[in-house]
Amino acid sequence: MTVTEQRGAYRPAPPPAWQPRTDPAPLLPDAEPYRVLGTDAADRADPVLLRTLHTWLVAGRRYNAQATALTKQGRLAVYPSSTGQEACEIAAALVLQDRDWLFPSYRDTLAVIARGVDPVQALTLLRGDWHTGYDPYEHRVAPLSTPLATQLPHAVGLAHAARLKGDDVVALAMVGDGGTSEGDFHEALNFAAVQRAPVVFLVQNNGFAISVPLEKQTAAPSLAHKAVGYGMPGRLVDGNDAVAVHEVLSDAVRHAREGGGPVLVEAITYRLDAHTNADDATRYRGDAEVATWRGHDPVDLLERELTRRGLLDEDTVRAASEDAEALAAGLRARMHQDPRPDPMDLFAHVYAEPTPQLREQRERLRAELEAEAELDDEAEPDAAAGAVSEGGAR
Amino acid sequence: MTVTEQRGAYRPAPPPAWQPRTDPAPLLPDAEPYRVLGTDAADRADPVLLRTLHTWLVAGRRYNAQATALTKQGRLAVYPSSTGQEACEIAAALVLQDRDWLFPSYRDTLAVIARGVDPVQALTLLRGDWHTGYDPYEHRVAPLSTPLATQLPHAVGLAHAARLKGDDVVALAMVGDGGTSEGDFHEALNFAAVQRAPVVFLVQNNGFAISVPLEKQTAAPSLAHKAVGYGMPGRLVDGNDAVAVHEVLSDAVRHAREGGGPVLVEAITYRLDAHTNADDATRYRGDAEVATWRGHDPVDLLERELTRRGLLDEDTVRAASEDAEALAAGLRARMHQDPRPDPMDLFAHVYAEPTPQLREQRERLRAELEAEAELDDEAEPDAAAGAVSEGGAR
Amino acid sequence: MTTVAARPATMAQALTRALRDAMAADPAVHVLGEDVGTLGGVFRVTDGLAKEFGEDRCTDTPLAEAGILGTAVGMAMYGLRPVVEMQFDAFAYPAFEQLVSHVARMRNRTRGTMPLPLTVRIPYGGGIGGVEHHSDSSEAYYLATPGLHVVTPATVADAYGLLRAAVASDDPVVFLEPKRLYWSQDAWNPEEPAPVEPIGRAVVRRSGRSATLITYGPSLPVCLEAAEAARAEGWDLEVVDLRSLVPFDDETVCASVRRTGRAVVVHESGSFGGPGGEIAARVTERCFHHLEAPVLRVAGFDIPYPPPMLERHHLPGVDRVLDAVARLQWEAES
Amino acid sequence: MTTVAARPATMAQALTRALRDAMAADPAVHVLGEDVGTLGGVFRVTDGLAKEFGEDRCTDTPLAEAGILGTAVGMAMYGLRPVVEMQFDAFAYPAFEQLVSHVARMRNRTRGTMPLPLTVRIPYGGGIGGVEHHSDSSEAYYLATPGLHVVTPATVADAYGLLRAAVASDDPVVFLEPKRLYWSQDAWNPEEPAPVEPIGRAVVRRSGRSATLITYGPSLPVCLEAAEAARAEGWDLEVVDLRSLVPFDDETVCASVRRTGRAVVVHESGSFGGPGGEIAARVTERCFHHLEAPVLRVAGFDIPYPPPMLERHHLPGVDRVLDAVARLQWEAES
Ligand SMILES: Cc1ncc(C[n+]2csc(CCOP(=O)(O)OP(=O)(O)O)c2C)c(N)n1
Ligand SMILES: Cc1ncc(C[n+]2csc(CCOP(=O)(O)OP(=O)(O)O)c2C)c(N)n1
Ligand SMILES: [Mg+2]
Ligand SMILES: [Mg+2]
Repeated sequence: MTVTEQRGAYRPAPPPAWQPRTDPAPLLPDAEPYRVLGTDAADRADPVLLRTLHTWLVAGRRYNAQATALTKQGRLAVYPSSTGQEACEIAAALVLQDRDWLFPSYRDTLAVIARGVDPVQALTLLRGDWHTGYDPYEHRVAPLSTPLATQLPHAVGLAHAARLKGDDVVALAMVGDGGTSEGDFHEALNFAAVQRAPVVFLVQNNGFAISVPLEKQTAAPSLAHKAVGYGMPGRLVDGNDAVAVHEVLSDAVRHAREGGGPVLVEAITYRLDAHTNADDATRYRGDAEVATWRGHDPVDLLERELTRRGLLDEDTVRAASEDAEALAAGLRARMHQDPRPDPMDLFAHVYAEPTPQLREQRERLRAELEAEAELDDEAEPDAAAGAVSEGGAR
Repeated sequence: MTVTEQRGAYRPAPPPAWQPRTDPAPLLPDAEPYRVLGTDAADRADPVLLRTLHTWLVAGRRYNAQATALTKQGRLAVYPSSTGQEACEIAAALVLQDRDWLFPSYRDTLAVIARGVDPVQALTLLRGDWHTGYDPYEHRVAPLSTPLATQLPHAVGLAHAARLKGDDVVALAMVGDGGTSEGDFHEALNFAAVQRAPVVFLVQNNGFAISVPLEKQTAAPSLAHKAVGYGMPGRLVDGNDAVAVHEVLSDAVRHAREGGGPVLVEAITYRLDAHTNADDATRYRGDAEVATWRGHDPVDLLERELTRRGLLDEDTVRAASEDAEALAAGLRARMHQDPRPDPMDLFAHVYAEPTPQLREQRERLRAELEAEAELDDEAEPDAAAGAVSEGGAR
Repeated sequence: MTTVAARPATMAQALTRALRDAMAADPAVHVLGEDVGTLGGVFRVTDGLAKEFGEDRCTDTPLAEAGILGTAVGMAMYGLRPVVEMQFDAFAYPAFEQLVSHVARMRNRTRGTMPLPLTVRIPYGGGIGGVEHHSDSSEAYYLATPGLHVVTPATVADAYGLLRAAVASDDPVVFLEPKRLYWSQDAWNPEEPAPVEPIGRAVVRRSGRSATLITYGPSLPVCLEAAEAARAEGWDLEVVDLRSLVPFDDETVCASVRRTGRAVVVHESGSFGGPGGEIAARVTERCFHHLEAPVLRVAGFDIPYPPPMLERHHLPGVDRVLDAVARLQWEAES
Repeated sequence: MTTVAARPATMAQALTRALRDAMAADPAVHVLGEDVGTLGGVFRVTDGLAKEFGEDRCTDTPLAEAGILGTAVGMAMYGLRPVVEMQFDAFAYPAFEQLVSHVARMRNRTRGTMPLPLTVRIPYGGGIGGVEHHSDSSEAYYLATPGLHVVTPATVADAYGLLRAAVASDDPVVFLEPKRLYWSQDAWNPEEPAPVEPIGRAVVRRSGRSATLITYGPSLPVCLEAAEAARAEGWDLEVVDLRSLVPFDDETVCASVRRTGRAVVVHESGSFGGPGGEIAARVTERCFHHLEAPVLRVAGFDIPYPPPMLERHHLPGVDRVLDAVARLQWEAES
């Protein structure tokens, strides 16, 4: 701190409370998104990592296409595609250790799957047979969060709790550019920084919140510039450059793991598909813009690098494509089976023990279902068997 | 934007969406709070302004003492004192034009009074005879806001509306260091920046949110560093230096008025009294800290400058002190009269027209009051006259 | 939004027309919310408004509901008449503090000097296969908040009339739009829209003598269907559409119940602490000696809203309504 | 917090003791909120906890209620048992979305795999001369939210017992602390605190044969006083303290009403859409043929909470309770 020149008899003390609590400079993002592919740094990228990312990106792309197709066949209630954002989705999952936690937003089923969750379970919410389809503790993946940004404080609390217990756990929380405008984003980042909680916040800036473009969402130089206001580092990365995202997130996870506190990462990417299958993107953006971004496709970027490095022989391409097709075929087959969610489950998990009021309501539903089943039995014997199980009685 | 060196056949396009939307550098606050008093710049300060500030600061200090005394006499339900923060309170009011709007927080009755509101009306909330004691449109002062930070989006909406109507109006909104942690702070600043609404956000960083010190509230280098994350300038000022606060706020108001959009100003100050009369500050801070800040008292700082400049003769001192005593005496006298809020007013303003349900409830209360009045009349004739007025029937 | 001749119209179209007419009639009316501009809203209710009136009149905001409502409060303070769209029921919750602590109270806090003429449009309820957090019936929260008007249309004509009335009201109105009726159709002539009636009157949608079904919004069609079906059982049911939950039309409701002597309240919202309790209690207070049986309630279960594949088990349907009617102690009659 | 012998204790002290004992018994219990650490809370309920258990167990958070509750959700996900303090009723509203969309639903969303054992302590109600936004009775919002337990003590012993039960519950509990009873005293031996009863049972605080007063929290003392005063009128009133609004103890309440044949629900919360409607409706459904008169309600007016100098006109007092009792159609008796 510089000291104002002494002059005259009186000199006010500097406001005693004031000392810059942190040096802001290292917290500010670089002026340009960090990139590896197509730069000198690409030469140093680990071939094993490149191949792993490639396999996953190809699978992810195929997965997005398959899931979108399933909406047309009435097999999913809705699907928010991450086509074009696969680099972020995959990197977010791959940088974590088993013991770490992922906090996905509603668009992030691909990251959830890359973390190990069965795709059918990951899609349960969007298929509509239940809300969360997986046990969050099995792969340490929080439920997909529909209310935007609300999952961020959860990530902070979990990471904080793990640290209090002495566990070496990092939480990575995903949110969209639109989600950064919510109060919960602000409160979560602030809590994380104050508690030095080991959390990595990954903002996928895909340019839109449904129809609302980034310039109506924020006037900031970048979303990563928000970090300094919480006292955490902000990093900017090309979100379509899988190697760069992987590197920046890995660094951030290490920083958090080593006690350095939270990090905010903004990944610049683009949603190539509409918001969901129900959305009409032509209402708010032109083909030209989409075409520009197709020229910066994360799968292509990676493939070109692999090609340049001679890592993409025919076998690799075929293997990746076969893996992807197998994933899609498996998903297709299993999603074409009719799920039979048990209506009695409506009452099974509202509380540990249903209240007397819920027990009453449960019995009323049970009676209805039994009457229904009887009617069905009369109409077509056997068809309705199993519709009423004892599952709800738990 | 620098362009990565061309190398090999393939070169990814820079992420098309990416361009720094604003140059971050001018948005960042200086490393040190801006000061005038005791620096060379003080010589240039306008003597008229110095005297005006001085008169108001002395009056404000006296007002704080008087209001605190009124709590001891049971004349106020509670009083959150701004002793030590008078420079901010007064400057916030003085930098505004008549047509501008002030959005105070619950601690800011002094600013409200400096804006022209009758002190008794400004204290109505804290006296307890009604919520807001003044007509907000009379002096363009929004109601004192108890739910922290919730007034900030109101300021944004009002300023935005005025701009839409083509009116040259700036809104100045006040909030505490604690209030900056609320989601509403975040959402308000973001909306203001996106809409380039003419709003000045003044954060009085007085070191505490009740008992919680700043370092548990934020890890940021300064609160002013939050501004860059919204794309607005952040300014840091010594909040006990009335001239500096006046200058920084005046600049900010001008910036907003000229269409430059919102500004965030952090004023470093200190609450010398307890949070309210009901609080025991010794539970969370030591005498030494308070003593240090007494050495940086806003009234003293200004008086020393006036003295140095030869502007503080005995007459000026006496006049200021007499003004202050007159304010206090008037307040004391009027606050010692028992207010007689009309119970029927409980129903008068819930809706423009009371609902049938409220009309029923109102008549029930009226009957009760009439029965009460009759009883009182029997006991001591005349005493209860006027307790039931027709006011509630509106 | 060009004029069309009398023909079937959807509720969504009537709502759009109401906003358009309100904006044309009064330059103070501004629409704001997420995706309301360029996209015209996810339910297309604001379709065409930004184009016709400009982005300053119909504005895409950042994604922050408290900020949207808080900004609208400030706009109303300056004399505008904002109409806020919340994208879905559950996404109005982030704005709850602004709604309860400011919107509902500003007039009262300021002794009437600072009224807030603003409308909060909230698509609500289920039945459209929405994933979690997209199908809440949140009306219980709003009707327990003094200072708010709470209205909900059940017909195409009312959608127009009530929304015009809401926007014209000098008090804040929570305007609940039954999602699953957005595409319901009715012959409606947008050139001769229903006169704008003041908020607060219920209407008898079907006369009957046996018992009264008291309902609103998404459950009106269910009740009308139940009333048809009940004829087979020999019951002649009256159906009252509340339209406005606050203020509540005790007069119309109680007149009906006094006539019929029996009543069932039907809504999709959960039962416990839901509107039905209030309605049953106040009807009972006022009509006790006319009642042949307790006022019964048919409502959603007291559970978080179910996933799409199970929602049909949750939503009160015709059978449950008839079942409740059957429990109205008819033996007393014979 | 050293041990004390049997002597008068305040409700605030019993709450402190409950937190202390819960923290001592289970290292997973963490307290967090605004000013709960160094200061011990604005009502001093967390006094001494940070000192005894360290700041990691009793933590002063930044000033952001959604952040506090959201963080607590994450802590509970990781196996902790957080106890959140909201400083005042109205300051829980910013956390409404976290409460409704996550806290209340996490167990259900995850098919029981991710329960959230967390307690949200909310000082509520008026009668202490608080300025606006400091005296809300917000229970209607919580009891309309499936997935939450909602409890509120009215006695010193219950304050201890119910808070221990809340913290021990594997489900989220909204724990409503009647502000104006914080300093109410009772002979209570902190060395032999009441056994921790499971949540969900009402209790008859006073037996009587003429009519039942159904109440909870801040209105219990009013009802007991009214019952005393009613003796002069020849009424022998029974007083039921609900203690738990969710789950609701239909058994105890209905048994009492069936015995007495008349009932009045008394609470400070507003009437319209408040808990009284639910209670009156469900009692009527279950006890219709035992009722000599409709179940009446004595409640706060349907207005924003009044300023300190007028709150006495708003709060249901003994006279209003007696007045309602008088309206229970006693002529039918004679
Ligand atoms: C609290 C809340 N408000 C509104 C919505 C409705 N909504 C769903 S997705 C979406 C846009 C999200 O944009 P962004 O955060 O950029 O994520 P993206 O869709 O681009 O992945 C909106 C407004 C919601 N889910 N939650
Ligand atoms: C939303 C909300 N939460 C909590 C409170 C209770 N409360 C009143 S003042 C205060 C501290 C405010 O601190 P700060 O913002 O720094 O302002 P200061 O009191 O220092 O002026 C708190 C927590 C409140 N009024 N509003
Ligand atoms: Mg986006
Ligand atoms: Mg402060």
